[in-house]
Amino acid sequence: MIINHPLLGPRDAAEFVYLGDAALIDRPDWQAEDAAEAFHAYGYLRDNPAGAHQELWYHEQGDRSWLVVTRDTVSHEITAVELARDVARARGRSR
Amino acid sequence: MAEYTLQAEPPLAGTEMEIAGVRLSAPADLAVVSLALPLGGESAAEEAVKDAYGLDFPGIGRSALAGDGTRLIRLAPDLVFALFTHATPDAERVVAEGLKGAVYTTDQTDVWVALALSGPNTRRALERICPVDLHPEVFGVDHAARTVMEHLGVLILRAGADDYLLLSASSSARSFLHAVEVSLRNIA
Amino acid sequence: MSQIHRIKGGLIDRSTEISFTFNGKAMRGHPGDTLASALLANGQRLVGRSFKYHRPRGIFTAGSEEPNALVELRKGAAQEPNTRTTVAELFDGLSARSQNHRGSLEFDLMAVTDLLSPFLSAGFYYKTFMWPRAFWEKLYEPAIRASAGLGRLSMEEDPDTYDKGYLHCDLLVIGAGPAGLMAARTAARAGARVIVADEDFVLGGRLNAETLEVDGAAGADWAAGVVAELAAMANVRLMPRSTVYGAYDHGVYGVLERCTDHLASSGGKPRQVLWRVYSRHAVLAAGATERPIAFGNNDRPGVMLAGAVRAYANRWGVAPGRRVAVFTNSDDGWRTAADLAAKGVEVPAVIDTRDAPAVCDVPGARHMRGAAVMDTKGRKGLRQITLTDGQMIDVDCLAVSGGWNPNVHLTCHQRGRPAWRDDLAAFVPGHDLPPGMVVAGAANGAMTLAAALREGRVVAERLGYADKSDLPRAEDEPRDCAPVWHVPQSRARAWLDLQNDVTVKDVKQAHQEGFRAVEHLKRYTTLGMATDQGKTANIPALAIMADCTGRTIPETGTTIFRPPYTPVPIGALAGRARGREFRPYRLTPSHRWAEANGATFVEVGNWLRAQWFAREGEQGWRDSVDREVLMTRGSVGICDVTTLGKIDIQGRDAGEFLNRVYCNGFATLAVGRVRYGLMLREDGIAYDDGTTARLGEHHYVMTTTTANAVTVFRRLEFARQCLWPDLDVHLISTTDGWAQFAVAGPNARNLLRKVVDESHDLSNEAFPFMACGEVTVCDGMPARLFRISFSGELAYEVAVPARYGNAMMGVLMEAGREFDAVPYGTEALGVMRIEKGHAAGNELNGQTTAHNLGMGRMVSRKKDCIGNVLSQRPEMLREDAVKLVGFRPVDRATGLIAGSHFIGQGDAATMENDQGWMSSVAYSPSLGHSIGLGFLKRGDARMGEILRAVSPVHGREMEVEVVSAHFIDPDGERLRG
Amino acid sequence: MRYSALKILREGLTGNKGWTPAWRDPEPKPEYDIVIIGGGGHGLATAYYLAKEFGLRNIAVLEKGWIGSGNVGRNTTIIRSNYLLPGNEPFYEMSLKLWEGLEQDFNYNAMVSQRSILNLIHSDAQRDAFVRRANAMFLAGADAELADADQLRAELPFLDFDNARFPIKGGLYQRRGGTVRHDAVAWGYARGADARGVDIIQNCEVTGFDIQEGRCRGVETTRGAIRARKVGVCVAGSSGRVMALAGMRLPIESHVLQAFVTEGLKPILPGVITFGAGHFYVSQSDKGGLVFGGDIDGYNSYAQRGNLPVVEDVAEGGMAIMPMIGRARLLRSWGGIMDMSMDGSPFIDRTDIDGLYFNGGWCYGGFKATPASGLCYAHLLAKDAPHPVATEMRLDRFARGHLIDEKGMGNQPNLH
Repeated sequence: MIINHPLLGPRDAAEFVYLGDAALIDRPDWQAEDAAEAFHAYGYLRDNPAGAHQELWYHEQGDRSWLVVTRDTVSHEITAVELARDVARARGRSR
Repeated sequence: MAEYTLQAEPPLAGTEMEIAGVRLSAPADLAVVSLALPLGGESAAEEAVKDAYGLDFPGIGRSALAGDGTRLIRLAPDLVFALFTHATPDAERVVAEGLKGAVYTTDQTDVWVALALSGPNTRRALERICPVDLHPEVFGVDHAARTVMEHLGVLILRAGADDYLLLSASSSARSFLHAVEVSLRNIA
Repeated sequence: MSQIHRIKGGLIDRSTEISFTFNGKAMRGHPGDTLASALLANGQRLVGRSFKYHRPRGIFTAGSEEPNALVELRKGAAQEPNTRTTVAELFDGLSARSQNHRGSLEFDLMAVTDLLSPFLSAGFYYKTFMWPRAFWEKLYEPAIRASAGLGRLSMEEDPDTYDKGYLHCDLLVIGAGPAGLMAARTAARAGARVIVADEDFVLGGRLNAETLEVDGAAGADWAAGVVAELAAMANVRLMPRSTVYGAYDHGVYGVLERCTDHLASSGGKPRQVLWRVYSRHAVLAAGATERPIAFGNNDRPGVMLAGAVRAYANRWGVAPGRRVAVFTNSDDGWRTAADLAAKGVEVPAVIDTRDAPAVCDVPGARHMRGAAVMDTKGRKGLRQITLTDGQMIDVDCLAVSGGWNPNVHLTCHQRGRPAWRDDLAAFVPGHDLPPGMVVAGAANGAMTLAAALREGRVVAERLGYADKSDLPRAEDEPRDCAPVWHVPQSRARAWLDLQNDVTVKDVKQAHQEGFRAVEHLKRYTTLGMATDQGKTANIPALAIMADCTGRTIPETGTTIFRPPYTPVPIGALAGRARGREFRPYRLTPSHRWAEANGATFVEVGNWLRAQWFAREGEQGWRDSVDREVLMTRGSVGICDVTTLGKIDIQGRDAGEFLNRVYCNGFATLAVGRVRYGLMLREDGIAYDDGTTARLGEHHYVMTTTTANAVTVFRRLEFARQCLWPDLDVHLISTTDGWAQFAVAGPNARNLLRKVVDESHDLSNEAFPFMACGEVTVCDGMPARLFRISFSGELAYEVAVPARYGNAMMGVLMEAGREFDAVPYGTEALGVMRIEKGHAAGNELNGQTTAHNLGMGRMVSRKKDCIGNVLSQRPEMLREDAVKLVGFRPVDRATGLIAGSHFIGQGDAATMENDQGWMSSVAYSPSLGHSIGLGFLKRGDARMGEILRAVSPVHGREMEVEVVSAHFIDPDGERLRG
Repeated sequence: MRYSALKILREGLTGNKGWTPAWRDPEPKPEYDIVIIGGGGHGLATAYYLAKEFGLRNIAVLEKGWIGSGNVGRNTTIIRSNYLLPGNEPFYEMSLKLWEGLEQDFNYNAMVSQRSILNLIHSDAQRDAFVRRANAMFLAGADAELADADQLRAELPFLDFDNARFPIKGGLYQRRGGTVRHDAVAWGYARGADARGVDIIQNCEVTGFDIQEGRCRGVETTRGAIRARKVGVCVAGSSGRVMALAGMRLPIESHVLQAFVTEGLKPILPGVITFGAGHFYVSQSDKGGLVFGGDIDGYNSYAQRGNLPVVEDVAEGGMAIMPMIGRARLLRSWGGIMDMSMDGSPFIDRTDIDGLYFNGGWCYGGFKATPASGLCYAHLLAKDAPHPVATEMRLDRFARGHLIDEKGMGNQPNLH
């Protein structure tokens, strides 16, 4: 597979390490009422779609950036690659 | 108290060979210092770098050569490597002083070992281990990339039409040299 | 034997004769021959035996689809089983042996299975060999395995080397036949970066096997001209002997280049190179494969595909027989007849299943309209054929043409399914091609030369490459085909899969037993599972099944083509990564010193570490380790601990960041101090531990375990970029940058005072336990000093730039001589950490919690941190959870066993009674007996209790006493001293 | 029809004309007591044991394609019970015992071959872990045997003992482990279930569940609605897709695992060999092909195919321990979709929806589990209580914090 890195251009996926669903960015609030349930869902439940999937890849043999890759889990076609840091900020994560 | 003195023993010191018309050598006294740009302080950092080295901040995956021979390589948005010839183990201090605290500096000199390859067959040899497209129209002079070769993380830099500089982890220096050397022998 | 079957013409170099042997028989051939063409030239028809019935078999095709003529090539360690004679290039001194027979090829004792064939029909083995049960492994299976299998491996290490490589192009052209060459030339002339790969050693594809003309010249000459033009272009890479074996995601193709297989010896160069080709587009121009017609005893040596017979005559100047009949259902077969006749080979008859006029004039041949071959004679080689009307014709070769199947294989490597075309009676590429791939020529169903040339140009233009020159002139040769898959009048067995001996009867029986889905058919009968993957067998078998079910062929379906297109040696897939080069070695800075000082090394991940340093007169490793421990605890020892991960952490928010990634507090760590940190995974399990030192206001250095150095860094980057993107934190690894040495023992300070420059006060007051700082050693050498202890002794870790590490080890030993300083390795390190009760990899194994490790209280509930919430799940905090405690044998003389389980006195050794396990053991020279760490239910509350530690796998058990994990200096006076 | 040598003899002499279909091809009935979704090994075994052990007859197995088209037909055919944890080991040991009598039980030769499985040891820490595991196996009534390097050198001289990057220091044998002809398992169970009245319905894809006030009353299929008192989902690889139809999210990711086979070779490997320091395991099929595999590709996928990096990684592992296979040729590679669970262990459990049951999360270990999975799932479906050896295979174990994590890799499926 080839991942078109937003900053570096196309690179062999072998340079990357896969983590999983980009929902892992949305770490729940540890002090929330339902923190236990929220962390259980965060840590263990997955949509696991057959189709478009937003997922986290780490460019370990490259610039060490975490990427959010939108990839079809049936065709493996990649339609978007973003810096995870930008996605995290867009999802309201900060400090 | 000069009772004991320490001699430097860089892993690839003295490497020097020519195979398949490619000259392979380990540059002596190559210092590497990483520059991390503080969050929010990026522009200040870029200014400091301009002042210190008198050149524009390179783009990501590009490098630039300063008047004093220092080569700046932009590896990531907030990370730059400064490569320069410097024998004593104080490279980080030297760089830090020049940048007046505008960046976070870390000495990387001993983290890496370097191999320089030059000669028209170099690209043909690197085809055997380098997944990155080194075609001149794609990977021109001053381009740099981090990738993986024979299970080793490698930073590859194109210093000239037929000149490349490869950096890899110092602990695996022997395997790194082996990988590059075999590539040359296999096309000889 | 001389080359009695040579005829005029061909692309071989007759000026040179080369010799080779087959089953020890000396034969001769010419450069340009394949082993198959040379065998035929020498009149060798019987070449091998079939898989199941051990039937005599000859050469059936002229390409990589060959099912029959497989041999063991070369001798000794280089022996290469199952090698297709049809693609093996002849070289001087080549040696080949037939395979899969007991006794000689001519008199194979296993041929008896053929007589039993009525009882060995499809799937017979699923219905018997069940009684008595024990007989399967002992009797039935060994017998089956011995008769199955094909060639033999030498069982010696592959003597050749292999290499890999990476190529990038705009256009990968797969197949250098007319369509491929046209596509390549068009794109190349337009300036594209083009790679042309073809499995053959001569580019040109069928043009080299036909008498067709292009632009008024012989097709082969035209091809040579185009190849010459392409070879001269800098933007083109021609790759003969290169098989594109797989189409992978995003335009990545696997290509196997055979570099030295056509030479007697590889001469020290890689035998083959496995290329990973990154392409923007690919043109599949892989041509087509001819298919047979099934009729009685259609498997005899001498029964061949018509296109192959033609190829041997035209390209290799070999007549596969003296009297060659042609059996065809299409115009194509007539070309074979015509070409042979033109070369003076006797063609007694052309048997055409169609009741139609002759396609062309074939001198001396009778034209049998609407006829078919229903049986053959000739045990070890064809002698006679019998037609459906009962006529018998003496022949020694029968050229069979059942039509052609486009080579759609690579179009199916991803999601594509081929589509049926009635006019061709064949599958052509479907719509769902691998992205970036286009198909041209026969592979796309363009079955004539003119059409192939046209399509080659058109697909290149469709990809945006223009070439204004005129299309080469060529004819559209006749190609009408009226499919006939099976001659129903045949009474004898009619073969479909020649190698696996699958007959028409087997397919009918599979249908009868309900195995009607194509995959069921394949798996039940083994159809198409041989080394040729059914390239010639699948479609005819599919047709038979369709016939049985009354469905059409497309309704019946097609089996899925999977990589590789043709088999790829495992050695090539592995490349250089074998033996000691399987993975890189990481060496510690003091490696050379250790080598020179009697170290035994051990693999720790990719690292090589000194395990112990043997001294003169020591009997075994235990002597050395015990000495290293005792001398360290008695005076001072030195250990290279560089392999521990080191991460340089800087930034205004570095402290806050650490506070969130460690489960214990870091907010209060002062500059110049070190703190032990425990890291959890988000699931609350203990993950990694180490110390982090604060060197400056915004500057920390974290150490990780050796094993987790890489993954901890990865997780920290995740936290930094994905969880808290606006913290000002920067990470960079310095693991390899600093040579770090543990200096441990009562004399550690005294030793270091001789090395650390005087300006630095090392007194306990100025530099107490858990202090750290940047110092200088040996007169100004920048260094880092940490007052931390893994051994439990007064200890420091001192770090210098790695290139000075080897010298530093020597200096430390030199300075330590007056204290009898010893170097110690990982074994002594391990013993001392067990004596001290420190958890390591065996305890932090990814299954244990801080609660299990007795560090539950470290998990701060006052702050957020990775793993905090999930670590509080009820069953993780059970009061009967296992706890890390120490153990000693009741009988001090016995040695404990790591991995033994704890069972209560008088309880049976069952899982129900399992109370925990021994995780680490060591002989403690300090205590004079074996000690262990282990996890025991409620262990912390059971001090002094006696249990059984059982290790049934050793057939042993022993009584152990539960004790504190801190065997040495439980109050930590030494390390604070 | 009972299969036997005699039957083959009689058929052989009469032109093999008397063979009848191994299973019927019935039309779906409007209602069943139990509907099993998934005609793979586990689903067919479940139906077989429901009929044989629990006397239930009115059962349908719904298969969207042809039976055995899932992972039972695309695995590396290994059976073993060399597990560590109490949540797993007794279950897999029961499975191995069932394998040992399976062929006689369902009158079909699945070529259960107890050729042994060997896990190579390359470090002391690995040995400690294997000893702990071996002893756990004994505590569960299984067999295990430690071998030192010298013993292995004698038994397997072709392994690389002298030039290896990670020297072989010993191994853990399970002599009762081995291989089975995978397709035959599906066919044997199908034939046995069919003979006991189970309807096996191929080309029948489930498109939805009929769920009313929290109770599942049947399924919608491409061949019409089918009512059922109980519905058992058994579609490892597609679990996410199917359970989504019931509105459930699972602690599962779908990943592709590649497998490989070489050209046929005369016998060279006695049993199954697993390379502990690389990613490679191998056995030799009765037809002579080396059947081998390694790690999953590592990214979520529903495509039954993988990519080159893993192919090469696996081959490297092979050459690293047995460099004599260099000239053996890879003939075919394929991919299977694994239900990779969050702790690497499976689920056999009820769901929050009455009448809807779930069996899945088998990771790459489902084949060896087939008999026990079938028997335990049948037990759960018939008695509404988990079988004693499957009590920990619950969906709620993560919420409770009761993990069954053999490898200690945590909640990242692609690491198990």
